[in-house]
Amino acid sequence: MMDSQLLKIEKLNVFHGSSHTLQDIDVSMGNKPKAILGRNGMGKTTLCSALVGLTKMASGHVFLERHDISLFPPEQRAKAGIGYVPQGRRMFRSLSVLEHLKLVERKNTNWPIDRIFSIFPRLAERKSNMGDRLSGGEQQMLAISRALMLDPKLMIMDEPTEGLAPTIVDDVTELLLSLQAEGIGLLLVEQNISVALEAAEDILIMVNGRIINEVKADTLKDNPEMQQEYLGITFSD
Amino acid sequence: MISNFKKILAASVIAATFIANPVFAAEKVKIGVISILEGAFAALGKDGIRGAELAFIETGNKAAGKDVEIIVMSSDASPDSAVNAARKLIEKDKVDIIIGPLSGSEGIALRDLSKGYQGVTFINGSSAAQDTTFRDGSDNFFRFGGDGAQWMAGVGTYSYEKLGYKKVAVVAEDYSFPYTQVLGFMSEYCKAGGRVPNKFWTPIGTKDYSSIVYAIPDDVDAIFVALGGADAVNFLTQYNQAGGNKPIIGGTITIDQSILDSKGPFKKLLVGTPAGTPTVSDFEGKEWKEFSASYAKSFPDGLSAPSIFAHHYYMAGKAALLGLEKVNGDLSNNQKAFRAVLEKLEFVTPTGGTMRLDENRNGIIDSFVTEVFEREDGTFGNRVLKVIRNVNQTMGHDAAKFKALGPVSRDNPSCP
Amino acid sequence: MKFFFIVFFNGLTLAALYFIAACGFTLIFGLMRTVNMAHGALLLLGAYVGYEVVEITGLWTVGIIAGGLTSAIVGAAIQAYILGRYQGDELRQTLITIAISIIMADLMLWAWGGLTYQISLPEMLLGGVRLPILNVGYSSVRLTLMAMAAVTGILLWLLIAKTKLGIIIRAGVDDREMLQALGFETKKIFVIVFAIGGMLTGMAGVITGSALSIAPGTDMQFLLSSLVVVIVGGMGSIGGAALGALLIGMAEQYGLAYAPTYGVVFTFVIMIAVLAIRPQGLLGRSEK
Amino acid sequence: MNRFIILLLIICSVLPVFAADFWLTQILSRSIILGVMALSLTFLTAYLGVVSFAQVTLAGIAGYTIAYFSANTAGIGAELPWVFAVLLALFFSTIAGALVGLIARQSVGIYSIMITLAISMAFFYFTRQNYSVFNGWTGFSGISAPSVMGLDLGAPVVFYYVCLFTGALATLFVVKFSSSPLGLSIQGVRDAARRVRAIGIPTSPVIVSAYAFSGLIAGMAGILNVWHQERVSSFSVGLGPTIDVLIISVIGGMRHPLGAFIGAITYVMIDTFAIDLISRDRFNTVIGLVLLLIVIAAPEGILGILKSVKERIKKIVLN
Amino acid sequence: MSVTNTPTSNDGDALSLQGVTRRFGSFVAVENFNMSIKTGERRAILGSNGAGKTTLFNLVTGDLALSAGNIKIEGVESSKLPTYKRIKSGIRRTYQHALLFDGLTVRETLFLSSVGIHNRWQSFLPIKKNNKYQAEAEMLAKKAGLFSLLDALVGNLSHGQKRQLEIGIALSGDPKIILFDEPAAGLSPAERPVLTELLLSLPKTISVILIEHDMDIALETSEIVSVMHNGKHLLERTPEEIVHSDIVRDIYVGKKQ
Repeated sequence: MMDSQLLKIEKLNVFHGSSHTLQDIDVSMGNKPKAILGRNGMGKTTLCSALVGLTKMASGHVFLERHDISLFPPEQRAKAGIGYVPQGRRMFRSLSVLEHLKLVERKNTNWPIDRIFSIFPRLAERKSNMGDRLSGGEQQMLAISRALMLDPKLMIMDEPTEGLAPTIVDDVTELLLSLQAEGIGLLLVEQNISVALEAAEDILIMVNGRIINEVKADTLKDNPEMQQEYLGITFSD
Repeated sequence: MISNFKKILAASVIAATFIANPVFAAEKVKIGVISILEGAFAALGKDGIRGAELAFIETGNKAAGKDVEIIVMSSDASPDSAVNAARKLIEKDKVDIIIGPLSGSEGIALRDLSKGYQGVTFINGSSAAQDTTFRDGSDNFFRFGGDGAQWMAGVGTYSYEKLGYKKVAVVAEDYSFPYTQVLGFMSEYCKAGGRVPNKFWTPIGTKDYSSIVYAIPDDVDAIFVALGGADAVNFLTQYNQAGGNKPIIGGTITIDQSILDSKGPFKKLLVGTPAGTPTVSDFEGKEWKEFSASYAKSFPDGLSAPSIFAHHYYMAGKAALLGLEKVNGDLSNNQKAFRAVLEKLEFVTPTGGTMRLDENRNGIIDSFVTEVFEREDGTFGNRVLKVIRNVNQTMGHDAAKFKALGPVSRDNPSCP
Repeated sequence: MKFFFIVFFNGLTLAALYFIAACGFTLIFGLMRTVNMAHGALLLLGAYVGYEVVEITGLWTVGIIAGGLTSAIVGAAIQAYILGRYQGDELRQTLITIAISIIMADLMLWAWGGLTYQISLPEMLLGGVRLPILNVGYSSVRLTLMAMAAVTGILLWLLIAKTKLGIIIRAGVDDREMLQALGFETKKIFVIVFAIGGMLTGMAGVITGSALSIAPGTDMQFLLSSLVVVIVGGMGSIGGAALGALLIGMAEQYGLAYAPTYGVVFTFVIMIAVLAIRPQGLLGRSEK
Repeated sequence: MNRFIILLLIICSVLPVFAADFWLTQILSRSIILGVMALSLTFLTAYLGVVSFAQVTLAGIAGYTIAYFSANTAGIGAELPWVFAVLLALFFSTIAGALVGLIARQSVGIYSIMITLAISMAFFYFTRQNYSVFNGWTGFSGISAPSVMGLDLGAPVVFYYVCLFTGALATLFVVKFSSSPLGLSIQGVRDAARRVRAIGIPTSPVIVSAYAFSGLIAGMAGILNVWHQERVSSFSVGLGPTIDVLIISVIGGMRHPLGAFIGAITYVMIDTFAIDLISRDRFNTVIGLVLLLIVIAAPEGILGILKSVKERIKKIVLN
Repeated sequence: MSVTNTPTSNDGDALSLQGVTRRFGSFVAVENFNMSIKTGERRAILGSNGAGKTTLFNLVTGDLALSAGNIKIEGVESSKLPTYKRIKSGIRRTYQHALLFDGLTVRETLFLSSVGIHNRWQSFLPIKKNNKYQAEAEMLAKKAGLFSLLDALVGNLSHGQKRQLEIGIALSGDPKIILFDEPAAGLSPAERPVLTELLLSLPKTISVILIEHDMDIALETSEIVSVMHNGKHLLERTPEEIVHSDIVRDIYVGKKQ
């Protein structure tokens, strides 16, 4: 059965100066989460940035629910339903936790501040802390909340577990799974293979600005050679 | 878009070349006028231009049967810009005579420049630094008017004897023209027996004088204020607001029409202020009445009476035209005849006196002690208290002794 | 000694005026990193319009609103139609605003001539009062300046610290891209900020024209003073602007009182000293 | 490019045959002088990556030195043989440049603009208020270019060649200096200051020497300027000339030393002839509009326009 | 988690770190880090993104100041020395995101690093041809495989070529220790063996510390592996041990399924 089409990327190209950072990216996804894996420097973050409109696309198209949003500036893409959790979390350092939430608060959102606080009691405790005075895990919760409150149809998350302690990584993974239950699409960029394998069913492998393969999570999980080849990870059990 | 712009630029340059180099040179005399048309002094400069134009309007732009062409250049109060303007007038526009400039340092700069251009005659506009003609003068630089010291003639004596001020504090801008004005005031005042315990030299463009206001000692009888434009407005307002109640004695530009026509309430503070000036807005003389009527008719957008700048540029223009008339337009031989005529030229000024030059080519002038008053229509002007005729550059002192006092400065003269 | 305290008071009141004049400038720089060299021209424009309106209506408050609105509209138009396209290109924006300030100054000279203007104050602010203790007369309008500066500072602080717009502005200062990615149209926000900055600047112009006077050249004077104040204090910080204004106001008045010859040089020496040691200004945050 | 520059020099050398004194002195010589001044800024911007508002100040320091040590009408200073005066002037402007660099070494971007602006304003007000050395508001006048073995350097044609020579020399200096180890270090600091330190080069001395070198170039212009104007005063180091030099650099283009001269001649033409073309009262509006237009339409300056025109022609020819 | 294998400082070490700590506000990026590198040692540092590896390099080279601890390079106490002086002790590095002079050519870049390291950068006279630093620049270009691109503008190089140039710079002068910060990031699979080759070919007089995500390269080129987590030096193991280590697997790629 065909998935309803949430995101479709067609022949997306991005250049940085003379280097061809993203080359003819084609991705199509429905409500089932997808993860992009790849080594450092392969263009994963650039892809996220191009999808939310912060990096200029040289050519190609991006469709969200079959609407072409390629020419939209970032703010319109956000309004069209793309939520963004950037790499490094990018907190506003002069805003408190509460102000972060107030910034994006709207009437009739599925995610009012009360609900956010009930999911993340930690944030409620820290609501007057400044954005840069939070632990990595707290920042991540806030970054996710900030994106959630916009009622996104699709969340683009760039390395949400980067630099987090293992127990927190588990929490975040839980959260990613619960997003799916809320009917929010998820495009996840990860270094952490196990998080990616757990949160997503389909894995896109990115090498040198190209998507070179799309595999099922289970296939990759059981295939150390593939891990080794694409991701440079060598472990023997 | 870009190439269009280039075309326009190129066309402009070509056009400029043609405009500036007329193909057929007619028999006409070219006169350049330099005045300040930008920045803080623009209002004064504009009135200077009106004055010069008035002189030419009177003769229908003709002298000795020849057409007179006027070319105006703007400076920005800096000596550098005055020199550039003059060079362009001389070398590009090939003018025969230059009228201007407006301010003191520009005057000294043009005096120095004039030495290198023997084929051009310079007639000073309204600049009034003493040294322009008094020290190291130039043969082809003429001033049909006085310097800032001459303009203060009579005020020192009047203040001491008539008003009975024994001690006066000075507040003046910190450059050569106010130095000269203070010299003019003090040379008489100190001689009469008055004392000047404090001189406050403030940088030009000072906005907030409040600390000066409070530094003025309580035991002085009056304050001599030689500030121009916005500086005068600011000082007087702040002095009044701080409850200051000493009488004011004004420098020439402090009570000039350009200030009296300013917009705002502060002018009332000036009523009754005595001052020294060669230009009295409401002078009760036949010549002045004609002059100001003609000014008002020609320039409906002008000031309510000709300012000191209009007056002096007018006299410069008039001197040039009269001189040309006398030599029948002959400017040959490096304008030798023309200059000889100028040196001996005498004419009746708008204030009814006779303008003539001393051996330094500086005017021997009539100066006035005036006071500011409110006219019936609510505008302000000044009127004569005392007339001092025939003031020369040494203010009646022996020339050698006067020169020996040295150039004016912050500390010269002094009588604490 | 008494004189020393009076000068202190003068420094305080002058600082109040400098602070009011610099608020719009620092606000615009703070969010947009735009060094608005047309700041002085906007101030002068507000003052001239304020003068005309006060002459017609006789109401000072109406004049101040009219002056503020005019500069707000002109400022917003400059940002919307010219500057907005070059966001992030600091040098180009600086040059564009220099060009605009040259044009505006010349057009204002055309419209209002070169004479000095003073805006009539309301009756209650005219004249002076006697200060207790020091026992000298002091101008009412200067005392009011301090209140105005306090009100301006507090309102601006409230705007930035307590309102949604303030949150958006601060977020924009921290990370403009992220703000966009959260659905905010920063272009529009920048126009609003420029309008608010212009409004403050125009109102400051009317206040300046009433407390002192205005004439061609006032634009450059207040551009320079605002630059110095904001740079010394730290660009984009309200507290910094207040501190900078205080330092510069004091330096100028003590300089004028005790060393008038080089008083104005002090101001710039302070600025050089501060920048050499703390390039971002006293309370400024360093750019990453 | 080299062939082009030689051609340009040849054209410039034969110009006196055709041009009237006014064009030589007021347009060409003045353009070259302003061009060298702008070159000192272009050098800093192109190679160190900072914008300095202090270049006019540095030129002014050389100018004041010449005035102080030459015959003048201010009656201040001591007359020295002109060679010494020139050497002293260059020495002082270079040292002053180093000082500016020392103060501004930590500042980049908008902050370097501001700190150099503060320095230039402090110097401006100082010269205006100080009479013992700078003769205050009025400054020095009556300074003339020296005579060398009976040849008056101030005569229009001779002075033009002096300017042309100096302009060529300054350009040569910049080109040669930029490829020296120190010049490369300066460009290194522009591109990646951290990397410069990571190859064993401390950045502060590099920045300071860049400013010092710009002081030397500005000083060359400052000397010529005094001989050209025959005067120097506080106005010569004020905000007006400072902004003019910035405008010249920008409209010319900052990518290549020639940009400074192209900008200068454009500026001088507009400055001299705008008043003939447009209502005298509004020529500042015209200057402002032209600046606005160039800044908006040609981010790389006139040099950038020329380059794109050249490329377009190339394309047409190739097709 | 405790710090294992606290090294004893030894003056023969090429590099010794003791109690190295760096805080950013309340965040501790590198915490009480101890490590010593013997001359000629090949060491890899593994750790997830954000573990503090690059910060550690920045502390060693002086790009960042220490909050606490001390650093000896080739026996020279260097904790307070500026970067350019540490370079004189023989330490070199590459940067994770190529930090190069985009406006210079390859030749100029390598020439500059050569004169910089030999402390001959002060000259303002144009460079003579056949100058010995020019010769070194050409030699470095050869080593880095960029000889054919000597006169290309650095800004126009491809990502891989920039990486090569980074290595060329690191080889200038007489390096004793080279810190490689993710040299393989962004390299194509074809380029990776070349890099491995180059790392292996370095003479044994040079000590190497390598941050690398690509475990192939890391394990192939190193003799010893340090694992870093949350700013701490977690453990030191041989490559073989690492491959079999559950802890490492957990923190590096996440928990085992």
